[in-house]
Amino acid sequence: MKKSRTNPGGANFVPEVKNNLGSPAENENQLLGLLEHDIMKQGTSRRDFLKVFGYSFASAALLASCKRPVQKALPYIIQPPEITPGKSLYYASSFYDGHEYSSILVKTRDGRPIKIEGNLLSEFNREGTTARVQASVLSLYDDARLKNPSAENKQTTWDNIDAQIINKLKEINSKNGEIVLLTSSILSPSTIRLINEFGADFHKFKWVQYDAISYSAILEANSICFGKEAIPDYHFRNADLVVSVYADFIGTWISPAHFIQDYVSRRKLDKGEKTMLRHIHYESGMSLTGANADIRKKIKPSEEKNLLIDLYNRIAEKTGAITFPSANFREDLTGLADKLIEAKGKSIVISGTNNLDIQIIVNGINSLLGNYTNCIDLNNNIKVASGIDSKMEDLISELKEGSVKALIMYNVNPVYDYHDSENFRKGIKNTEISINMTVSLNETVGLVKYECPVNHYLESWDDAEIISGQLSLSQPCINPIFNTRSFQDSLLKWSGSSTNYHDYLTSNWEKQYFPGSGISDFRNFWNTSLGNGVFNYKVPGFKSLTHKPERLSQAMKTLEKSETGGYEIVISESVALGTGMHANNPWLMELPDPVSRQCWENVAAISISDATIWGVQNGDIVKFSNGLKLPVFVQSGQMEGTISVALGYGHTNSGPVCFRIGENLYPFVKSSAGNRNYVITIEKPINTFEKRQLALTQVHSSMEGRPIVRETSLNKYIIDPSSGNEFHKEFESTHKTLYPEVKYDGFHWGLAIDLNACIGCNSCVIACQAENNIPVVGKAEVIKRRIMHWIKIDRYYSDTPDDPKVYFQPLACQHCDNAPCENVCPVSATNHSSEGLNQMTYNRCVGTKYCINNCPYKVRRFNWYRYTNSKNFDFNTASDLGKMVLNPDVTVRERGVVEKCSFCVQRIQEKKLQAKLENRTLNDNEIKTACMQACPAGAIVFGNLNDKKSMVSKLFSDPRCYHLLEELHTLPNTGYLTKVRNDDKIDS
Amino acid sequence: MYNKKIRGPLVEGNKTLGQITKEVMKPLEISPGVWWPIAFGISSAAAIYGFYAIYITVTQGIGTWGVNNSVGWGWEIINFVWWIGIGHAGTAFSIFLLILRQKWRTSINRSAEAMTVFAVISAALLPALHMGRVWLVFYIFPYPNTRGPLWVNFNSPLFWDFTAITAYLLISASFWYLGMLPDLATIRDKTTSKVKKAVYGFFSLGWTGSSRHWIRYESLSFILGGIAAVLVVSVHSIVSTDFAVSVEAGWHSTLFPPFFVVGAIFSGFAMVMTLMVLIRKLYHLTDYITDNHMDAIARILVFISLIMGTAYLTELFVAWYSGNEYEIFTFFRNRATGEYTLQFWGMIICNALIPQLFWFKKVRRNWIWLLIVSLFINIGMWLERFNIVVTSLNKDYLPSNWVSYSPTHIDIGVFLGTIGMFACGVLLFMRYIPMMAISELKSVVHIGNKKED
Amino acid sequence: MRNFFSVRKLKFILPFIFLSGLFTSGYSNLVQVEDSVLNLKKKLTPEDLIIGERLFFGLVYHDNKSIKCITCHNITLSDTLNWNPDAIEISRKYLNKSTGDLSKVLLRPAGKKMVEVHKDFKLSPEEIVMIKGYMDRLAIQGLIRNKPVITNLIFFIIASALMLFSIIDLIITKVLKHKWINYIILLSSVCFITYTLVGSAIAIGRSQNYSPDQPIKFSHAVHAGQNQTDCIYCHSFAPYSKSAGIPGENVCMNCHLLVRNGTRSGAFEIYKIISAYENKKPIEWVKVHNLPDHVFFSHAQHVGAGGLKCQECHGNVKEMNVIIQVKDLSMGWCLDCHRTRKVNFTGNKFYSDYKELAEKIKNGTLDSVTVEMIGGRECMKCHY
Amino acid sequence: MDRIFKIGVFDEEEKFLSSIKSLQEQNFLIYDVFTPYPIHEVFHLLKRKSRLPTAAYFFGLFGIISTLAFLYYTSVLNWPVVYGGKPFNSFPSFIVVTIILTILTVTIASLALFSYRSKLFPGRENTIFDPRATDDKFVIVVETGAMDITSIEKAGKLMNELGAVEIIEKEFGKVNA
Repeated sequence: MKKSRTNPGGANFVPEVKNNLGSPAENENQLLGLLEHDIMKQGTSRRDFLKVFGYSFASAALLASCKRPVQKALPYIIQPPEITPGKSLYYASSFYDGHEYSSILVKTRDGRPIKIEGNLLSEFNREGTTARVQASVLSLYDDARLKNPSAENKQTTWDNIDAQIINKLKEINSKNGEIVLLTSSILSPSTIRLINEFGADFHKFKWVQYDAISYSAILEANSICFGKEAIPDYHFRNADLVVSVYADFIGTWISPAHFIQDYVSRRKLDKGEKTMLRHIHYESGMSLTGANADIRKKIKPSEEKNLLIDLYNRIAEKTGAITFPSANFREDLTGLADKLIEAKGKSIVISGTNNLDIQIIVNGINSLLGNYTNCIDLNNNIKVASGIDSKMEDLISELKEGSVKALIMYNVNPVYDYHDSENFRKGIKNTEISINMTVSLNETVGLVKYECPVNHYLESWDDAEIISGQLSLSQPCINPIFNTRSFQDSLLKWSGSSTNYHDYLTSNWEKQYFPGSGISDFRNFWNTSLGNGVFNYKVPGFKSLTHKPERLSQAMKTLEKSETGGYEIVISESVALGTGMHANNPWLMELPDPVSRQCWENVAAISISDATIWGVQNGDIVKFSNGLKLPVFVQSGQMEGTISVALGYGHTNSGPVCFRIGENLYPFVKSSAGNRNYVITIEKPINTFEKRQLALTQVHSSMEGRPIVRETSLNKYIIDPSSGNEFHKEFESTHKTLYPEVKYDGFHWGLAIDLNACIGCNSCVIACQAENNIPVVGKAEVIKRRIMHWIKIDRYYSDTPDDPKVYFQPLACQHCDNAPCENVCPVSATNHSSEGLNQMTYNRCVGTKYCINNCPYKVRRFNWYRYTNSKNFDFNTASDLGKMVLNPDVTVRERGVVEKCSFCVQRIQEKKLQAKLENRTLNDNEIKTACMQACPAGAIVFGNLNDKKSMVSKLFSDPRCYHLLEELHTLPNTGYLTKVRNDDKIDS
Repeated sequence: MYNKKIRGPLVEGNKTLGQITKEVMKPLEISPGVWWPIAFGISSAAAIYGFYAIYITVTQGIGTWGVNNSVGWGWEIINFVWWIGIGHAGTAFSIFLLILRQKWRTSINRSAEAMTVFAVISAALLPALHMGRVWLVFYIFPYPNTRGPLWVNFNSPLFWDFTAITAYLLISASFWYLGMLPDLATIRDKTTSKVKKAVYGFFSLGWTGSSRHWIRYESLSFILGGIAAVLVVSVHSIVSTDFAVSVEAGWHSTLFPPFFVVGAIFSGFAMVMTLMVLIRKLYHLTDYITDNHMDAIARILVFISLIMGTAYLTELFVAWYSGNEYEIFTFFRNRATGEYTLQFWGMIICNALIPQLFWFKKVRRNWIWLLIVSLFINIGMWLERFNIVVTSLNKDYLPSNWVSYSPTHIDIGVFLGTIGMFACGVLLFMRYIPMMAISELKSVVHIGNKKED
Repeated sequence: MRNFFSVRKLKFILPFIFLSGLFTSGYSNLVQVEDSVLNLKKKLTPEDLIIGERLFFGLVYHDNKSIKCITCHNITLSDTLNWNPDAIEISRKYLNKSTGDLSKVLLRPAGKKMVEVHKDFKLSPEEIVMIKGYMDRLAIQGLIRNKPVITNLIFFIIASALMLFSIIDLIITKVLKHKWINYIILLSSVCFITYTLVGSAIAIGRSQNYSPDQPIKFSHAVHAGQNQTDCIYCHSFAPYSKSAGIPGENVCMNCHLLVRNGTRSGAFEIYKIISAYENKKPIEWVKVHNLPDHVFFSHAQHVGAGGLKCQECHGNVKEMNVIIQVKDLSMGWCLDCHRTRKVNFTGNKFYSDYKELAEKIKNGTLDSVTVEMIGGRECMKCHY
Repeated sequence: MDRIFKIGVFDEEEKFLSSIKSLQEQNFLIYDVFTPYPIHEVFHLLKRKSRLPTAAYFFGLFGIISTLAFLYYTSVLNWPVVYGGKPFNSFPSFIVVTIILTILTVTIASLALFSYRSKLFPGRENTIFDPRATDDKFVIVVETGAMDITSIEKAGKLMNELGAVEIIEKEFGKVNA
């Protein structure tokens, strides 16, 4: 397994960032070369990493005198035994930003984290990660991070600020003033203990957890129905039928990386399975989950209550429970109810609506169906969100009254993402002391008295318990780049303790978890856990929870009363940005929405018929009666009368990348019945007759009848596994070649993509971007269709545009054995390797772009401008800090050269060399491309086609396998497996 | 052989040899009038704008153009093919007619060849500019090097193209210069200015008009003519392989080589006509470039226009008959009825329909009509190249890659720049080099005149 | 991380290299030295500094004519290893010290070797002040670069001029009666120009025979040759990592904790490493073997898997006092080896995946497998 | 020693041609004739022939063979590379380059040969016997080195009779031709 590391050393490294990084980047050569520069390779300690930048400028000056730059090599003073310059180290850690959790491995190179990979040992997310987790490594090197503590907006020292805070807190406490700690949801058991200890010191202390996206209705509903305030773990792997209403569990809901694993494991057919989970989805806008559903139905948000009540009644009728007669849903739900009853105990009904009554009904349905034992696990609950909306409302009113004397905030940004931010803003002013602890600049920063910037998660110690019994650890992989301190260390400091959080954490583990581990030595236990990143223990004494149906009738009644009309705006998280806390991450900003394929702003997605009625087209800006102005995007499959808008945009103070990009929808969220309601009812908007070009990465959605994504239905598949793939055989049998085919001895690399497993989450896109140093090009260039992503996920629609079936197809270089691009390069910059790779040699390329034209897949990318060190492309490769994320194994491309997917050749070479050094053959599955590794669905498999036992060979010989545009006889080394839909009719 | 009874004399006005020398040299001796500096000013302004656009391109990147991830080639390649096409006419004109011993070429071939040279220079600039890293252009030469040695890809049509254009530029320039030798000597001997005598003397390479010179000159002309004829056909065929060797629908066609060659001659002759109409009017050279000459070119144009029309129909037919859905899409849904339908039908009208006016003698003999129609053909041929380059790429195999293409002001600047450079070249040529091959005119002046009766 | 800018850039600025070479000359600002110890409260005049310089270079007569400072304390970059400290190093060391300190060491040295050499020094205080003034200037200004090597450029220009003249003469002036003289001049100058241009074009981005001065006069000849230290002892990552690694100071200290005096170098150089180690300062070695950033070279591949001897690429390091780049590290050089080098095909189990080659070896149709046969000449083996 | 030439200047082609014939019949040594345009009868009369076409043929042969050899050496022997699944020796691809390079070889070599044989290169000053020869006059130059004065006179007279507009006698120290 991966190496683990114990202590990163003291925190005495205070880099003079201003001096070292602020110097004018005179010579791009020098800077660009920096990270591959042998200064790094020969090894500086992690702590000295930034200092090295200072030295490099000396050689930059030398270069200016037209000599070959003098490269310096700085050895370690004391060679750390675990570090080998030029080799990567992996540290197990955990990602948790307050909303999303993943157990991860952090790949570090010469002391800097450069890539996030999933932790195979974790039961929760295994190797899968979402795009947001993948991108989080770039946030470490964000220049918008807070760099120093400040008091009243003036930079100060920690000692100074600590003294002031401790005094103030004492003073308030002595006056019996209320001290409130407002944090995001906390997963860490040690931190929870620490907070409780911290709070115990004060007379009046309150801890409020607040989530930007609220799950409080689920929490409360479970509290009411089962007496446990928790979000259950949904076991999709045990379900046969999933009915989801507005719950985007693949894209954003609760914990997508976790759910995707389960969900896809029941939908893959690569091991000869004959059954598939069936997924029925009700929603207004086109979410990623809806796009993947076997059957997707459009509803308005106001119809949800009817749907669920009706469904409840139908099921209750059949199962003999009490019914609550009410208005029927507009469609007959008998069929659905029958199917659900058929799958009794093996089905899941979920709703993503943050409405207590609706969640109570959903609970009712699930308990009627007996899903609670098998598919919905409330005992081992997911702890990812624990904020209760009413508590936050109470806090606001207290703040308004001025009864809160001290407000300590950690990892929250209510000024941006709380709907009542105006009152919150005013409330902060009413406090005597307000402290904000956050990693990077956000809207709340600057309003408080004390800014105590915290470490990035890659710089901190922490633990997390995502599901009861599933623990994981976070460890620092780099010393704090800036003058920051972890939240826990601050709390310890303020509570007068002299220990640091690392010691606190270990001692807590020693007390809590070590005794039950069965390991004799704590050091051993700790190192094992740290090395694995995860530690599971048995939670003793589970009681089976029984459903209490008392609140049902009240819920039904409340719901029936609510009436709505007009247009309804559905506000939801975007797959790329999530809640918006990572909006300053250029990778995520440029990540297109998987369904709309649009990036760099949020849009009002409207239905095709509404677009006709309003007389608007893509990019026309409309104005709503509440003042919201948004460009229109005509979305196939959008429910008529509804408008979908994504959250996470419209930042005003979160850094330069996201500055005033799109609109912030949080202020329009309304609180109803104690929970935040993400639906707005509104009049028809006015066309402002302004127009803006949308940054679309794909403008045509129909496959035009071409066999690009091939599909079949489950029934047909069971009869004939090659159904839907009849072309393949035909083409295989009719192909003739003038020249003999090239034989590949040894290795012949191939990549198989299971379109049935691919859910289009875009995780691979960011993984590839991180692995291969792909530049961000900005909105203007995306509009010009010059996005650089090497792998992109094409999305196609079929059937009627109003209610389409959706297809996802990851598309990267196909590595054709008869590659059309190779023939036409005049300078031999692209040719074929003896391992079947389509090689692209950047340093030979003169940029004729002929290969781009002659690639039928159009997967080659051109460096239209200089994207590195350019002030026009000031994203992450313009600054030294941002460039620290670059992978030293991959060349940064110059302006004017073509680039494309290389099948992660650097990983192939690395593993081949490793096998050679260890005098053994290469194992199957040993080499993983970045996309394969990041895929939470396991849809991508890479391997040696010459090895008939390899996974990829098996997939290539699957009857479902085909090659894209195989009629051109390009002989791609990428294979696709047909998509199988489980969409036989349910109505009758 | 030439039948003067049917076609009239080649040079009108019963000129003597001395008169020919005098009249053809006249533009070199006296200042041409106000129009010349004005035209030169406009052309150089366009050229300067072009150089600005080139400067921006080279310093900032190809990103300043309208090309994108799917449409990798844009206006610059369109213009390249267009200029190369125009550049074909001159050589084709003089060489084919030389081989066919068509004596009426003598009045026109010099200008046509000059046009060739300037057009090919304009053309050759464009693919170089189109390189992302133009400073590494030497990578395209297969020279022995210390990289292995690493050679180039001889399978690449771009390499063929590169060799063909280099060869074509060299050969057409040599051919043009060779033809110019006796005339430069004439100027050397006639001029009174010492500077001119020295300069023209230097460039006339010591030509004396001796029989030894003439015999070698004649045989060299025929050798160069003979092989350049092959070259004329092959160069544009090779340019067409840039497209035809590709897999793109609408490019991948065996029709392309002849289609391109014919198209090249079509556009080139149209450009010759445009220039000739203007030159003979501006310089009052109607005795030398007679109505008969214009008539002959017009007849050729109408003939080629018919071939072009047939080619367009053939393309459509083959696309339909192949049953290949990508081909059908490209031709019928993208070109004929799609986003670029204007360009498609513009091409058909300009190239296949408007030249049909040349069936009428009145049109053939009216210089305004000739000018208008020839300009339409030039536009039509540009549109044809637009259709080929852009509309195949913008919507090809995978609909997810479909895009639109529109040029930027830098694209337009580069195009205007090449036009400006071409015009500057032509204007300088008219000012400093005899526009017609004096010696050749002298050799044919008696044909059709009373003396031979 | 890698970039190809440098080579390109150099090409762009090549003309400027020529030009700048012409106009660079050494003119200096004068440093005002105030000396308190010897109570010579006067500002040193330019003349004094010049005298100081001459004293240092031994150009001014004084009693012991045979000994000059420059004899032992190099002022220019030297090609061979001179064990004595450089003039510039001493100057820097004494920049913030008084003249008195200098004269103390100069006239009453402590080291055995120094006593021997310095024993006959008779320098007046004024002279020492002047020398100190010169040394201070040296420390502040650094080495004044000697006149740039422009011989090639001069030849180039002369050749171009000759070529031009002979062309003009052949065509226009015709002064020379014997044309063959012109032809010979033309031919030879064209040859020379082509040779120079091609040579310098190839040399762009290459640095064969590069042998920079290092911050410490570390001799591989002493360590690897005389003391027989294994390469891997210091460059310990070579067999299993991309980079061979420059040893950490702690590795140096393994020996130099005890070895504090070199037989030839004395304590001066060894003290550098000791003081760096004690002050926790990294030593800024100058990297000698530099590859362009778009080249991936792995020591592990070559030393670890390939079993190459270090000397095959780095030359006979055991005899080098100052490390010099022996090979040109060009792509052609790499490929020449890849073409002919045999891999351990039967010995390493990794290669058993190459079934066809294995079959051929078994049949005897092949007796060995070269790197080329397993794709060693393909682009993406080194460039990605 | 200066060479003396008798130069006859004609303004009509027919007279000029008949004059050549007569001079040849009378065994006068015609040094050369100068005309403003090529006249094929002159070539016949003076028995001028060019072997350029033969040379060009061999240039072409050389071009084809060397190009093909070069292509084969570079792409098959020296560094074979797979492009799009094609064999190393993908001969059809080589044809185009071979044609073009052959043409180029022939052109450049023929031009060079022409320049060398005709002594025509930039800045070359060949002796101009009568500058009007490049304008509208036809010039016959008779070499008089081996003739006595009467013969010289006779030649002048003959040309005059046959319609020469002018008879000139010129001395040249050195004749470049």
